[in-house]
Amino acid sequence: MKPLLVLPIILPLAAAAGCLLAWRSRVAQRVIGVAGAAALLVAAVLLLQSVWRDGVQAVQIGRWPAPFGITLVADTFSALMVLLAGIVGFATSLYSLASIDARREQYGYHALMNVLLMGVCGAFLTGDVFNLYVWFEVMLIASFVLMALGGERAQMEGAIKYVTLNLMSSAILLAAVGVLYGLTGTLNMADLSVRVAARPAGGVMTAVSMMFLVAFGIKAAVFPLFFWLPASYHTPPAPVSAVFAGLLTKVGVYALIRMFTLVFTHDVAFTHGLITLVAAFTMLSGVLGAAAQSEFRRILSFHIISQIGYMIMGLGLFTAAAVAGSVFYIAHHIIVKTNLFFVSGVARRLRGGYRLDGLGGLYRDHPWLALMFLVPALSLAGIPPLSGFFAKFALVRAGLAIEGYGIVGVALVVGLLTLYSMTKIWSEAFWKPAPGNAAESPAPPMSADARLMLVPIALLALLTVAIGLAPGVLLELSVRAAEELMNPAGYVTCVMGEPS
Amino acid sequence: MTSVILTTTARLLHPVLLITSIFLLLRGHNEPGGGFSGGLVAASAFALHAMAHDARQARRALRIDPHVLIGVGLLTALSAGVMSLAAGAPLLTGLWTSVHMPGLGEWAIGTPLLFDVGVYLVVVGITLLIILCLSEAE
Amino acid sequence: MATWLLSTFVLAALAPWLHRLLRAATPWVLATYAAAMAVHLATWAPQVADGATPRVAWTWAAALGIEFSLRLDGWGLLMAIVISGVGATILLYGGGYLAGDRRLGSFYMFLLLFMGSMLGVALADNLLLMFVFWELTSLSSYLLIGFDHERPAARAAALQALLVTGLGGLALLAAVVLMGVAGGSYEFSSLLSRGDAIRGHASYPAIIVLVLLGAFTKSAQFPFHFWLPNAMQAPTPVSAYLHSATMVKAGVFLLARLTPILGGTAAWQVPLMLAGGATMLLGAVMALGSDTLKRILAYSTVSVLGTLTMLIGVGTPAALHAAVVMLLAHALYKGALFMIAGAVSHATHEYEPERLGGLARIMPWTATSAGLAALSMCGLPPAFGFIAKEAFYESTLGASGWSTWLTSAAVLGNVLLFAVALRVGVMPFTARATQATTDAHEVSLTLWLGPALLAAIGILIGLSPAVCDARLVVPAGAAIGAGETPPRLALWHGVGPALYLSGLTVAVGCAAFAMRRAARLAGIALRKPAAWGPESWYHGCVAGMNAVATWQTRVLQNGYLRVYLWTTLVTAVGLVGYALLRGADLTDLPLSWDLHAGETVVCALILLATAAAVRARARLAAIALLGAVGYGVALIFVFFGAPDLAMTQFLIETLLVILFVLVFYHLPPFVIYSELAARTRDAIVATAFGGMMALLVMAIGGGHDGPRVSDYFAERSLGDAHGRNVVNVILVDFRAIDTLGEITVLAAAAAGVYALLRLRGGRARLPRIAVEPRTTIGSAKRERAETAGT
Amino acid sequence: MIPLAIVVGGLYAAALYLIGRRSIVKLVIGLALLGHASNLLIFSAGGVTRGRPPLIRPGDEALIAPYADPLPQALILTAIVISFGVLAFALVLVHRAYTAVGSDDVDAIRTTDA
Repeated sequence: MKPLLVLPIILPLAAAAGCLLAWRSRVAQRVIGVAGAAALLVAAVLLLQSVWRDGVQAVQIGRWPAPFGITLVADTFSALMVLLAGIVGFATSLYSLASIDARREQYGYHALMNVLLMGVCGAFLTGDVFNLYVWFEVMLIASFVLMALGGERAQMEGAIKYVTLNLMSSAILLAAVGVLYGLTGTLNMADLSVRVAARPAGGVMTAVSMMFLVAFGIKAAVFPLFFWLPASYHTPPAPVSAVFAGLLTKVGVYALIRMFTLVFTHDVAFTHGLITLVAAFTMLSGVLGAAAQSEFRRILSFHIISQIGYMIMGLGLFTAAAVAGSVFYIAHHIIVKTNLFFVSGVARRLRGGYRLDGLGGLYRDHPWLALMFLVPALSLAGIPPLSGFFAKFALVRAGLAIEGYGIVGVALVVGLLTLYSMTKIWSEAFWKPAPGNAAESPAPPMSADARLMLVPIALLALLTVAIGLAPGVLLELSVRAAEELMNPAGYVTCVMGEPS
Repeated sequence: MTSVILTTTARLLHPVLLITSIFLLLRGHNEPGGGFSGGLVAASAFALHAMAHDARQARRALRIDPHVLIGVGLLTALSAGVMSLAAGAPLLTGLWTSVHMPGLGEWAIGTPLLFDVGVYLVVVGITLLIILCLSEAE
Repeated sequence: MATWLLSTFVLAALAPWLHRLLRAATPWVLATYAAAMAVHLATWAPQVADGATPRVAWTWAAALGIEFSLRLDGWGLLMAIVISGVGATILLYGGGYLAGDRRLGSFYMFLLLFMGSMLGVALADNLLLMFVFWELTSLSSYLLIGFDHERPAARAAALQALLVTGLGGLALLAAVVLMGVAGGSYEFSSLLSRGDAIRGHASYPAIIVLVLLGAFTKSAQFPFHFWLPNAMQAPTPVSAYLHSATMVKAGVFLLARLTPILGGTAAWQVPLMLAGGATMLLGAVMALGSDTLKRILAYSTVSVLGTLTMLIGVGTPAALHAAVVMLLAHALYKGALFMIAGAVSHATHEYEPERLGGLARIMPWTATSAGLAALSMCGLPPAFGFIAKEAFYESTLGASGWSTWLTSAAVLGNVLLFAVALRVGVMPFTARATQATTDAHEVSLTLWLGPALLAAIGILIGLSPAVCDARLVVPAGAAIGAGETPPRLALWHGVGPALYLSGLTVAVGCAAFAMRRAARLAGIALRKPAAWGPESWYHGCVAGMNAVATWQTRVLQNGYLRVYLWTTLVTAVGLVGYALLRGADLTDLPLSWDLHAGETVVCALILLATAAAVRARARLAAIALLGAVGYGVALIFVFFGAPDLAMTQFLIETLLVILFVLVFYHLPPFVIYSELAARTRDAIVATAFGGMMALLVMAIGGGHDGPRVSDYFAERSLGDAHGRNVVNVILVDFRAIDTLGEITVLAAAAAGVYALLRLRGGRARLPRIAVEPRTTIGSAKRERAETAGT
Repeated sequence: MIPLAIVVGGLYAAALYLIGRRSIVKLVIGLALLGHASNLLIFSAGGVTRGRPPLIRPGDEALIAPYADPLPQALILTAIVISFGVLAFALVLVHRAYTAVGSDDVDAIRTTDA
């Protein structure tokens, strides 16, 4: 089913265009927004199913054969990522219905959300480096606008840093693509894979790979390029930061994994060794940053960085088991992190802020919310048998198998520190009595809006538990994704056709 | 700002610019030009109008809301691509047909041209949206 | 056994509803459930005693080697019976203890969650599965210690326990994986036969360190013991169950379980004996120096856990056998004593033994149970504790090499515990009545039945040890390497060194009790050095980590965009530059100055305009110069055969200049904020980056010589795509999807501009503020910005 | 070609220097220059050919070598347009940030960091 490959791009685009056409009607935009996200989710499920059944699939856009036209490729990794985008997109669209204010909806919130999803899916599916740049830009501009939409001061401040540093990343990426074309005469990733491998491994190619590493590293928020993330992710409304936290940085990680398994494997000792080192620092500095925070979303933001470290740790170790661990980690993290930001939004709705000293008493007043926080939070900290445990364990196991004791040690200690900051939120926001609140006064019931916000939260929490109780499905997917990534021959053949 | 000279120039230039823009759009496939430059020229026609009169007048002259123009443009480009899906070919595959134009001979008409029209519309829409908003924000 | 295990978790999930449904009957129902489990497990005993090890397994996370496999051996069976049996009494007791509390439903939930997890630890065959349950016990312990979550002390204690045991958990995880690597399997039953391979493996020392870290933190061994007394913030039923009878035994349980695989070497035995012995003595001394009933009991638990560790370290069949006996005896009497302490405090609202007295008359049932349990703790016949102590002495006496030291330590520890037992188990009931006890009354049935049962069983087994000897204790010992034929348990062992030592213990113990004031003072005196003890290390670690975190965040995430920018650039220059210099031969660059006059002029003009734009003082001048640069670039496009590019560049540049003018009209004039030094530094970094990019362009040297994909476009553009302008054909046909993305970018950008200009949230509430120090007003402003949100 | 390389390097250096200034107005000018730098980099990295635009002449069926490589040109066109959109947004963002913060000093924009 080849059209399945393009659906994740054209469905959100159609939805966005529809929202623009109906831009005067808020209700129509809400309907189109949710419908678009739902359609994307369905398409993503079908795509993954089809890739699982038939293996890597490629479609030559415009029927121009690779490497001349642009090829969209879905292997298990990208299909899985598209599915995750679909899940996050759908959950967020539901959540937004209850939590986004009318003014933002009026000014294009739903259209932009769909543009964002389009860019993300495009980046996951494309098999062409310049096209990858284009999708990054689509995703970025949508995120810029969503970040700034609403015009509050904090948003403006966050957006300035977010925009500037991400534009740096885009500029470096664009330059890298240009140089790569100059060096190889092609843009198709599969073709690049062949041509780079055929070249004598020279310093220039490694330099280009470093440019990609920096460009994607900024987008993925690795050490020491992550500054824009903690400066901005806590400023927009909850659903926006949830989608950013869940999806956006993972696109950078995806691109890193794709490029450094498919194209840049000519100098593994240097490049992947460097990535491992970066991973260690990223994990540590992220989690330490979180420990220093005392605001719900800031803690979560710094944790994204820390967990990006885990994701690229698998890439750095560069074995099939390790990459499988990375893939599993990404999938787990997207679901869990999105959910935690959702919960933070509910906490804000109930208590009026994100600062931990102003929160409290949520466990007593809203035990269900507490449970739904506890599931993703403990999963994030790697407590078994939730999804995060398997993610962390897969990486630890892969690391110890090749005697990467240093990085595994860091990963384990960071796990403990993650637990520390999750319990900090739990202790302050949920256990601690609400400040200034008479202990005996009964809690006001949740508003209908807040209860609607709990629906996507519950869905994602259930998913987290399900992955934990039956990790086999996702594990098999990750293992297969890793096998495909580590042996790109199948990918190349699928894109380029059988070598004549 | 509204001087008589500017108003007159704008009135005279308006149709010229619009025709030029369509010319650029159509010839783009064979000569320098295309939807993007054509769109910019068309937008400049209305921008000039806005400078000569004011933004509200320019909006009136445009008749269509820029938002809608963008939406229509996106959908046009998209449908140019999706048509080939219906024909069983991959997305954005060019479908061509030959049309006999009196005086011009055989003309190849295809979905890539429609796609370029979509680009044209989007460019007109966004340029105007930005310029009109900015000049209204005074 | 899988059914019992899973049903416990299901029951945990349903507990709140069950509580709402059944009300006061809930504890009885739950206790019956747990008791039924204990009885059912006991019916397996004959089979297991015959050497059967029933095993069930399902695949779970096969790719990671995690199987859901359970296996019942003697050691696991003993533990499981203790868990479910003591659990039954605790569920009953807990229902009474917290009767009327609105959180009772979640209390049952957490307690059952713990019970299931602990059963999992006891029954899991797959070591990773065991780890899963191990972590769940830590988690449920966290939730239970913090049960009174509105008190800061409870929250702090919960966190401390979680972090300390969590640290051990990490180590254990690594240990398990390393064992799997060394032994080729994660199944305990498979590893049993591969002990030699693991002991001979290069990572054996690492495995030992990690396993010990895991077990010592869990079982509160020195220097990780401090969390356990603090955990007494938990409600008493929790202390009785988790922090004395079961969870803290998990570490010891694991050590014993792994002894057949890892044991038998000095590397294994010496640290166990040392840490165990130190913990035993330290716990006993601290118990004497403590004030409240629960803290005293907690330290005495620490002491016994030390004893168990030491015995496992000794590792002789007799010692392992003694450990089994001791574990069982301790679970019975200590669980009872904790519950009794809770009942006493419940009745009198008094927590210190010195302030209690005369309760024997007022609380006869409780007093009787206390007496029986104390008898066992004192190690006096006919209680089971006596048999345990005798076995203990015999094993230390029989240990080769260290015998004298071990025995002396054992006697000292037991003497102190003897005094402790009198202090908590006897004194409050027999001493003179006090103010606090006058209004006291006997507690309800639910509160005294559990401890009475446990204490009575302790006496029963003492009187007739055969009820559990051959069926439970021997198989348990056999499973951990104590051999199949240990000495039979008996109350009367005949006169021998062990009996003499017992006598000595009683005599000195009585004396110690008589001098308890002095002993207490000694204990209190020890608190001062304890201030620099391991607990202060914990606080130091947490504080240090927080300090490092704050420092790091202040340095890295300092809020200055330009610092972020320069860090990013320096990273880029460093990595790319290093790679470039490392591998490329830069002496052989394909350089050419081949340039026409007009081109040279344009290049020079671009550079000049750029430099002027950088130095421009006026905004309009800067914009004009920016436009000039753009036009210059367009000219280069013209020179080098790119008319489409040039046209677009001209149009865009014009449009941009208009936009800049429109916007800059509202912006303030340029101000030079930076110092000269900062400008110099920035110029250096920027130039370095620019130089690197220039170098890169030169290194590529005019691009790829081989086939390019554009050759295809050159050939096919007209024939297949009906266009002569190849660039345009690429844009709308060959690479049309790029263009689709591009116009989407435009649409989103326009929507953004529109929204930014029209939607101005929070502006009215935020007056124009000049630059201000963020430390003072920053947080207030954050607050405001926050409340202005959605 | 060395002169083009120098122009590219100079543009990057100037752009980054401006982006790093504390005046928010200079920042956005720097972003505009950055776009030029990238475009010129792609242009020169792809290899340059004088005066042979990739237009198929009437009568020809294909481009006849030597011709300027059309692909980098198409890429640059896309990049120009994208950076135009992004820049327009950034421009207005800077304007709004200035009114919201009340200062054009980038160093004053640091309340959202830790």
